[in-house]
Amino acid sequence: MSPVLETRGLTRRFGGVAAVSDLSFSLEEGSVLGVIGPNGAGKSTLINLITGHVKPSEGSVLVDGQDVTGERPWTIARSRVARTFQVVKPFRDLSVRENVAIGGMFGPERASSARKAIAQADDALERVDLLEKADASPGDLSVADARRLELAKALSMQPRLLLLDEVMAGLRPGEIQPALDLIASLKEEGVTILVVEHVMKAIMAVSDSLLVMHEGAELARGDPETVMRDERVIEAYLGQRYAERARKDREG
Amino acid sequence: MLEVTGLSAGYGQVEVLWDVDLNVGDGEIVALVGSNGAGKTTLLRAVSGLIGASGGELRFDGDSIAGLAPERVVGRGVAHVPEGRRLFPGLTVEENLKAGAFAQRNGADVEHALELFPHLRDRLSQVAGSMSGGEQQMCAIARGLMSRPKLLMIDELSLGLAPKLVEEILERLGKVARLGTALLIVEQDVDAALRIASRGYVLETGRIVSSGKSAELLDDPRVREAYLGIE
Amino acid sequence: MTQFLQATVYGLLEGGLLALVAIGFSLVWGVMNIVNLAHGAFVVVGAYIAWKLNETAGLDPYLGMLAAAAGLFAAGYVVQRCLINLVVNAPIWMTLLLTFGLNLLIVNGLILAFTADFRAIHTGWASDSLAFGEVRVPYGRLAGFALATAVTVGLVLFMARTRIGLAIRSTGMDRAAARLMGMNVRHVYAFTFGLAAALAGTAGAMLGTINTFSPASAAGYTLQSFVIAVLGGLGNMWGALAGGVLLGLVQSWGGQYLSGTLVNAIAFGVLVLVLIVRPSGLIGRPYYEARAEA
Amino acid sequence: MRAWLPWAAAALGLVLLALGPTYVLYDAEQRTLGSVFMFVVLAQGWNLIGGFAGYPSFGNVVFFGLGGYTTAVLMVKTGASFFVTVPAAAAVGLGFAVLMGIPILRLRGHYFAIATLGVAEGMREGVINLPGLTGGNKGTTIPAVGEKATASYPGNTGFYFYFLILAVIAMLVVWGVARSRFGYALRAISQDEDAAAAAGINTTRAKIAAFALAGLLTSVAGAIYAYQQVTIYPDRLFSVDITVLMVVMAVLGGAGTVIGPMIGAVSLQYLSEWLRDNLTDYHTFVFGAIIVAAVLILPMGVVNFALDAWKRRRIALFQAVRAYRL
Repeated sequence: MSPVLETRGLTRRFGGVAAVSDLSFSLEEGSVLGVIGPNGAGKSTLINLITGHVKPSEGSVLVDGQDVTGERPWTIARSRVARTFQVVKPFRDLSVRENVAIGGMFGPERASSARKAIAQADDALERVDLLEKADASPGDLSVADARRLELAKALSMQPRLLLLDEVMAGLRPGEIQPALDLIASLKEEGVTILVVEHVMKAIMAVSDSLLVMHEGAELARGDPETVMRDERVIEAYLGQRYAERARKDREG
Repeated sequence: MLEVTGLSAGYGQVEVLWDVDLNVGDGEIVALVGSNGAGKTTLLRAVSGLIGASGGELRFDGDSIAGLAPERVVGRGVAHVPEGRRLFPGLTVEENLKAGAFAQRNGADVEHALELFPHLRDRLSQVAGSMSGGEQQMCAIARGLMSRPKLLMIDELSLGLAPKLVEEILERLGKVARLGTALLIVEQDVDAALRIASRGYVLETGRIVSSGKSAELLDDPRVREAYLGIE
Repeated sequence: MTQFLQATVYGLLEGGLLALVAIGFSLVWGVMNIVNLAHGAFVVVGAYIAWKLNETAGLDPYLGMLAAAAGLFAAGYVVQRCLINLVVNAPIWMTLLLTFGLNLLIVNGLILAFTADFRAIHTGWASDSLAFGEVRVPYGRLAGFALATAVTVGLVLFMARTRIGLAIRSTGMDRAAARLMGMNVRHVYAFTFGLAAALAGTAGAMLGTINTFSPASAAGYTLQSFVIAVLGGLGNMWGALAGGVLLGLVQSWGGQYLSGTLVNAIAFGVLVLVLIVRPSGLIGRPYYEARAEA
Repeated sequence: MRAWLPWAAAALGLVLLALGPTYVLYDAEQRTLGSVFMFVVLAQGWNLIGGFAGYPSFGNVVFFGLGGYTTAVLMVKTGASFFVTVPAAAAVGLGFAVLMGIPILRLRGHYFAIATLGVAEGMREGVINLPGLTGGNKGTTIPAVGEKATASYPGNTGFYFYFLILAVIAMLVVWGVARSRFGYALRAISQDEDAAAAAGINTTRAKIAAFALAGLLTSVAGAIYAYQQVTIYPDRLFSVDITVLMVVMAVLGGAGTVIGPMIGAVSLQYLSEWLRDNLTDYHTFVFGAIIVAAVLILPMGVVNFALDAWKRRRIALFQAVRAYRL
């Protein structure tokens, strides 16, 4: 069986600068890939390249073995590739429920009418624990709830491949656990997930493998424990101090 | 010098900060830490006047600065290096520095900033937008110092910078403080921030949940668990 | 051949003036992201001020031009400070409607004050001309071109060398950062708008000595400003000069070889084409594109 | 509120409007009301692209002019009956919107606004410069009466009903759009195009469809207007002022709502008539002042203002000034 997601030599240049350069990796069904790296390393651009929001300068993207390079975002979205945005993008003038219903209206299993989609939106809201605020306006949501809405919108697309761009940013430690549980349960259902995250603890907890990006390129990839011990990763991203502390803590 | 008491602030209908107390003394380095979206940036924006406070008191050198426009706050001696550096991308480094001295009516003293950041000397005529992230951050801090502030607030110091570079900038900032400018540093790398700061505050969903001497905070299990990623 | 040369000379000279018309429009758009639909009205107001001072006090239009510039600077400053600043962050249709409303007020105010008749400012010498063989170069147009070029150079120097110039450029690139530097953005915006109005008024007074004008001329100047600002790139002063000359030449050549007003259709065609193919203008923008609004 | 109440009110209103010409309305009043209906159509056309999709077209008059000239040219050159020319005008409006929309709807913000303005102005110049077909600046006259006329001229009452029917159609179209998936797609696009695409919305197609629908409604209005005027001129049929009126009416009534543009069209058209009658010399001047004041005081439109007052129990005048001032 072909992997759910595969990139081959994926490259994107803005002006002269390569935001993503020569990335090749693949993701098997039901696995979780954590992507980390300093800000500006190209993590969000990678997601944009996969979803078609940004066109690659070189290389290709395959979903379920099918080449989707250059396809428009809605086509890719309808083949059950859903995403969240790092900067949350709610539809401000629609209610929380209507926001989620949009996915039901235009996603892979499109409801026959707007009304039906709105009626079905509550499932996704319930999953992210946002049902209470279904009638609120997105502008009145807290940071954490706005992240939940972003997640619910992605879930309403009934994804096979889910691309999460910093969905835990701004959450309190206590709020991170439910998000991790959700990712785990999605994984159990066979959803393949790519997680971009800064919260190291979170990413270590859910990822089957880790991709470290630096200046657009792959710095290291593999199982999380090995990657975290990689000298280059420590040098470029984690910093010596973090590594030392982590080591000391492990030993003591 | 800076006294924040019971500050509440937010954007439109959404409150982001509740009842925040925070002080910075003369020549002191204070770290403000917390996760993304906790309200650190909002706190700095409220102090520098970019957003209005909905409650509480802001005092600087004993005078209230609540409700002052940002262009006046900087005149009082509070400089703010905003998140993402926010250099003027089409201006040269020298012009950026001169813009930083705008509040200083008696002209710009570029030399003073260049002494602290000698790298910039070779870059003076380069367009700021074309520099690397590290150079931009140095330029942004240098620009902040151009108004000869008594307090310099730096938001997300290490954003997008390699750890090595962060070390270097932190070292420079130690020198800045020794020369008499107090620093309020917002930083996600809690470890790094608390290492150069004498005191720290932990902000969590808009409230100060912990504060004290840096060493104490570093040993606080809650801080360690939540922000250092170490259990 | 002579015809072509004559058309080229006229187009070049006219283009300089068009650049002066558009440069303020481009500056306001670039720095504040406001498309000022009343810009053409400012041009016409400048022409009326010079005309009125000439008619009633016998003032030379080149002195009247200074009065027009001063008056429009003050008016522009007040309009921005008391009106446009109030909705400067609003969705664009709001500022477009606001400036369109202003345009109606000014144009119809002029009609009420001076009727809709065409006017011209008469000078002793503006219509005399230098002759190079068969090709004529009228003094009035030559002076206009020289002045337009001088003003452009002066404006570039002003923006590069002065404190307020630095503030205008900084504000145009990042408003919040500019405030943190101690720049009073409300004042900077008002000053920029006043400057643009003064330049428009100068151009208007100058044009009044060359062409006839009426309150209805305003729309044409606004549209030409669009074309030039887009051609030259927003807020790009040299770009405005180049765009103005280019439009002047195209219109002049077109007028020579095409029937009627088809040349206008060409100008709009070029406008739309440039917008679609290269929205940053033929010359490009000086970093206003990435403006941070917060 | 009971669901049938608005429908009952609308039906009652329609019956009154249908009976009006027979029993109550003078000729001049029918004429005025006819132009009110016409502006309801134009404002709703703009509402689809500018209000729902959030693309502030400043060139919608191009469809109005094209529709009018299609009807006029066909009637003059081929002697076609008016009713034959209406579908032709509709097709031209729709087709041109698609052709123009494909490149131009990729532009955003000011660039879109100005490109549409440029297209409209360019089209006017084009029409002026094809005198063989359009009569150029001197205009063209439809054989409405006399030997060449194909049917008896409908007169004030006739045009009253033409415009009324078209206005009802426009209202129904917008009502249908507002509650359909298509309407949600447009609203999503107006708020965040990237997020809309990520939710599976074919943004290109939705925008072009909205523009085409606007073009269709507007061009039919132009066709009826041309027949009513008999002699038409490019400067009138492609006037920027008509575009601005559409925008002002839609916006001040409530862009992106169903009844807002109707309220805007009715009130502003009547206001404009009143100003013309009572302040003959000053009416455009005052109209300018009203636009300026309205942008500052009621920028979100009457309908949104009322909804806000109802839901949040507050009177939010000068909302824009509060939200958007420097």
